[in-house]
Amino acid sequence: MKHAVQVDKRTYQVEYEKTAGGLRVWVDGRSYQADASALSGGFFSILVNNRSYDAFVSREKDSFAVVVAGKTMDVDFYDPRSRQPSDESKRSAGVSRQTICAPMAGRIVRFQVMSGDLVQDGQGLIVLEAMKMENELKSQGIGLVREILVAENDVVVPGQHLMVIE
Amino acid sequence: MKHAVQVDKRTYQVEYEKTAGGLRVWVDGRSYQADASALSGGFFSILVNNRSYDAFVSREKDSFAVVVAGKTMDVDFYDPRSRQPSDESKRSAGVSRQTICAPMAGRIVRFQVMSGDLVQDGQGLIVLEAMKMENELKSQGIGLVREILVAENDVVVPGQHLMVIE
Amino acid sequence: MFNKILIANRGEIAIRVMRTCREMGIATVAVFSEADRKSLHVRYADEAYCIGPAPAIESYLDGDAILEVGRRSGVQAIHPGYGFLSENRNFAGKCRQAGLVFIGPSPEVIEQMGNKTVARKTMLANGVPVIPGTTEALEDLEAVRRVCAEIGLPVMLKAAAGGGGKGMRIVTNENDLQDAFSAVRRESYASFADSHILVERYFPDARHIEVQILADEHGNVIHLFERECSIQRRYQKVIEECPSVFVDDDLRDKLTTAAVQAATVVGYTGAGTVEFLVDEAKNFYFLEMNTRIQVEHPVTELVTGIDLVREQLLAAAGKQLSVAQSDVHRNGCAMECRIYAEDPGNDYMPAPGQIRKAVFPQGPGVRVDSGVYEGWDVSLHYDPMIAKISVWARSREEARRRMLRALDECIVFGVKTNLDLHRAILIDETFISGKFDTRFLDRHLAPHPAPDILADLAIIASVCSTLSSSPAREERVATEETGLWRMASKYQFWATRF
Amino acid sequence: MFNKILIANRGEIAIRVMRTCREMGIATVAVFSEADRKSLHVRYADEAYCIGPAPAIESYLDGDAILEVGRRSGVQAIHPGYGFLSENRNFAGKCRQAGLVFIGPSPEVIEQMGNKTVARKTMLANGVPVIPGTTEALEDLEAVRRVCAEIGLPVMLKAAAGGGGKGMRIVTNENDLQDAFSAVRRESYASFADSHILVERYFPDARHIEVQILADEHGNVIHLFERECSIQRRYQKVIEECPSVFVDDDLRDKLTTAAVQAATVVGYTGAGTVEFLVDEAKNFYFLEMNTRIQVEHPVTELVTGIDLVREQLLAAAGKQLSVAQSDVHRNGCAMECRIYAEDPGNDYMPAPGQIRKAVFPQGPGVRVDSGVYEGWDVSLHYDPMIAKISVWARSREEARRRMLRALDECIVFGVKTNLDLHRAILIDETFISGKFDTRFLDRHLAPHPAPDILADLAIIASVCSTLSSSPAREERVATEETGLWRMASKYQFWATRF
Repeated sequence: MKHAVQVDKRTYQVEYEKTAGGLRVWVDGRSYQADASALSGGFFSILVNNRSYDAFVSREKDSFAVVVAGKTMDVDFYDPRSRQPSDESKRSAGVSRQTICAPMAGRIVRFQVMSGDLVQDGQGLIVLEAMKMENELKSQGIGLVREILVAENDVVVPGQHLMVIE
Repeated sequence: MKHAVQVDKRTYQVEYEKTAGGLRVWVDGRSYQADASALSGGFFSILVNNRSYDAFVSREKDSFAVVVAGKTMDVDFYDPRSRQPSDESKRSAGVSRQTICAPMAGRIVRFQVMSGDLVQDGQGLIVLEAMKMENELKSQGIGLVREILVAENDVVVPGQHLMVIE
Repeated sequence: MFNKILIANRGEIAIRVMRTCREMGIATVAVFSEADRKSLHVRYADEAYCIGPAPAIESYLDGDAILEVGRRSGVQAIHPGYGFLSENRNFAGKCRQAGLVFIGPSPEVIEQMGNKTVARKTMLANGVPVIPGTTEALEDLEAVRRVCAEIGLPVMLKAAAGGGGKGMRIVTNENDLQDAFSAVRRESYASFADSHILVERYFPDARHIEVQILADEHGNVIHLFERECSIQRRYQKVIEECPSVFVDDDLRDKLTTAAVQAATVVGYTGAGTVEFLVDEAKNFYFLEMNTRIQVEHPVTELVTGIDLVREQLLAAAGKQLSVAQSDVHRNGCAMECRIYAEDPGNDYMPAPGQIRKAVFPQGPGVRVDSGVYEGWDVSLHYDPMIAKISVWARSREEARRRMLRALDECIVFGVKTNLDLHRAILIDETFISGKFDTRFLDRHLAPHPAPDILADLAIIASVCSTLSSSPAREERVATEETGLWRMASKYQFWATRF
Repeated sequence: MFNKILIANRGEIAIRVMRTCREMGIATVAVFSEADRKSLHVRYADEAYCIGPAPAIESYLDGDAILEVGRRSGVQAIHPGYGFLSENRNFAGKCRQAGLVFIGPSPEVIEQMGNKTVARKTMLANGVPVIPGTTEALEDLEAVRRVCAEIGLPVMLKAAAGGGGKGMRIVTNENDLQDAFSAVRRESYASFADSHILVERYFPDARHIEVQILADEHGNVIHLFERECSIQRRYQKVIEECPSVFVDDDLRDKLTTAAVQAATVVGYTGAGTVEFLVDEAKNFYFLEMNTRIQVEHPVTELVTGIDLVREQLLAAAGKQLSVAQSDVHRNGCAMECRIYAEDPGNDYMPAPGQIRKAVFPQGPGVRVDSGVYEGWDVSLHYDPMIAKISVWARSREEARRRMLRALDECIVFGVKTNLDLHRAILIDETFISGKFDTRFLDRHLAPHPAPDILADLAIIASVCSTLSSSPAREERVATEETGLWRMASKYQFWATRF
């Protein structure tokens, strides 16, 4: 059976079959002989055409996170019936709304924007002091500052919502 | 509550209580302040009167195997009702019967005793070749060779019974 | 020699000190904050005592709590490591009052050298060139403004009590002065409980080169050559080398002579480092003296074979150094990479989390100093250093390639790290040529695009995992852009063979 | 230089060779038996090919299968490591026929030096003293009996093709001759597919001292000083040192001169080791030449700073050695401990099993060469080596204490190890004095009784585990008398301070 597989937003046609030596895999027609050996905790030693790789694989249904050669990749197997990535919620269209969260515990030193400001992609929003360093949290898109959820000198915990941009 | 605890065949009187700083333990009246922190997989960091130790603990009911300071010790908590070590089968009186097992896979090179021989403690019984070396299996007590369960040149697997001595 | 000492620090440097103690038969006492109960320095020590809550100000900076443990545990001396109380004159003084040896110079010398303004004056008085700037610590913006007008922009604002890259700002534009002034004061107060500021001329093309000093109470003052520390991010060193490829014999002679003189005039004892800025024309300026062991001391140990902590202990115990200047030789080249749990792609933001897998490099010429272990949580509260990886080889180029090999063997999984940044630096042409300055990391490092085969590999790995008897972790975990470096080399290294 | 080579070996030595290859930009091809699919050398290599079932005779000793992989993968050379085919003249010859470089001396030299009888004759002809004994390999018992009568007991029976401690028996009593003869023949055949036997005078009080040689095709033959290898069990080295505390400058001069002469007369190329017996009066006898890299080469690398594998590769590629004799200096002292999965309490019986926890030492002066990882199974089929732990320090005593510190940091859990044996050796007065011979380990090492507090600690740990939020492993596992050495030091080290 052919599978449509999405890796980092590109789609590949994948076929595979078990062989005596392990597994034969075709990716967009490129043929690979693979032999995987499970180590522990999601780690694998994989020989692909006799080239040796370590890989880490974690899985949720048909959605995989794979680390190989120092890179993390998302691998999604389409459900053959719906022809859609199986993990739809994750892939819902880019929201225009941006919630700035605290990446670590720290103290809010000051705000670089005010409610109602228009912010540019990459613009500094909040200065957070953590581990004795001041860290600037930046916008990852364009938008208006809709809400500021904390105050200067507040101590915040990791993941805490700090600001909403729309 | 007092507990009778056996460690490597000696019995100790043990009491303990939780305290603010962790645990207070009395062993035969010797008092210890202990603070244990679980690491992973049965490993603990333990501070005993502020001295720092790593320990590995595995448990089956009231019977513990503890590795600390490079030594493995069996720790058995008596059942307070029966006043007997809880793991009785393990502690049954020393059998006079001795079964010689293969400690590793290998090939039987030759026998150094015959059926009916009287063997001394430490006497060589069987020469087993494994990993290219000849290894002598020795008696761990006095007895008569009752049964030889393999033949020369047999390939044996780890744990296979080779000889019975009574 | 001491029988028992307290190490008033945490992480890799606490363990580094304990290693030498074990080799010398000295018992060790660790102190730890509530957040550090499971930390390796607690497990490594002979004894360990909790000294307070997680924030450093309530634990590792609480000199009284530490001294109380020192008394209770019966130690004879306290080793402060680096950071925390290592350059705190008051703490050194309190140790003395408590009858404990502070393993470092006297409180008077810490005052004289640790305080940057006093150090500058001392150097000036002894003919050692210093950077143009204030000789007095300043507290108000107007004074800072005046100095800037005098020496001209760009300037560097620095915490007078600072160190470790904290409390520093470059000002190239007058409009930025006020913000920078406020930020440095805040950071300085948070880190050092002091908000005095220094203003110095900023040299954009300069190198940061420092000289290691050892001195004892018997008048012996020696140097252990220089360290090249120009590869920095946010004023914090990232890669250090010994020797510096930029330093010729003539400059080395001048730098080490100035450093020995600096240490001699103040009556220095123990290990210390004299930091210099060196400009393109090989003019050098005294920057500051660090009156403690440095993070990057392993490169000096690898090249000279001298255990700096051992010499610190000898000096603190009133003994002679075990080596004279004539015994100190340079042998080969060493490099150190500081591996942090941080995100170089996001302004080096610390990346705390649990270390799910940690495999460190081994083999010829590799030294690892680490304070972490698998399953341990990199805390929010302290510097997120995972390990220092150091290598030695006969030449700089062999050391560089050995470091690449060592980084490839390093697997850190569960937190983001700067391993990739180190790889990118080590294969950068400018780094290889040795012609870099302190702004090296401000420039753009050439990206190394992932080879096309990676997506195919990820697909194959996914398929394999579904067919394996031991399947993948059955729960998608938030993997980070890190780990499994062993395999990265196979592409990146070939790409840069020359 | 080669672009790609095959490493015809497994375990730590395969990885050791690959490390240097990576640093030199040479791609690596691993071969593995079916039992070794998960082994670290497979994961470390760039490419890996299965060559057969677990028994070495069907895989790592199958030269044809290995050469087939060599052809298929397009390598230019084959590094044999130690053991297996490393001293196999036929394999070296087949490589040549296949147009591949065998990284080692020529088949002719292997024949001349690898074959002990030819080597003896060559040495005798060149005035190098040899041990009294047969100059011909023997196959029948009667011939052996005659030689024994001639040179007198005790004698050593050795596999003529032997090495690595296999196929050796001391005979002190004529009645034991027949059994020893049969055993050596069997072991020799199993290991080397050859059942010829040598008989040599046995020197009970002698030391085993060897000299490291490097030679290239351009006529350069140099030595890298000696290694002290007298600490042996079952004729296998356990701890090695460089330099030997027993060797003075005069003896060193004689040994190294004889070794260089031995290598020169046969036209040796690559790395090799000339082994000598040295008696109490400092008379020395040529024992054999190992025409390959040795297990214990790291101590020489630590003291000289020279990467022996790199020099092997240079020599095999027809290049000059990177160093001349005048570049080779001794710097400090190094020691290596071989950590095995074995049971010293039961005649060093191999102890295979799964490594459930493996933490190796770090920090100053420590080098680890290991071929294992957590979760990996130590196989029944091969030497159960876990790691080589090597240390460097300025003096032997500092190295000894550093090694104790390193062993304390070493946690191996799941299999029995000889870590405790190493500790016992390192704190033994005779070892410390340096006045030991090859029978050192036959004598009784003083036992170090466990301190009384251990039982109390075990009870406390049990109680703690029941009250912990993360309880003990809830299934009693067969723990071994091993692991958690970090803590052992706290008693054993103090007990032996002096």
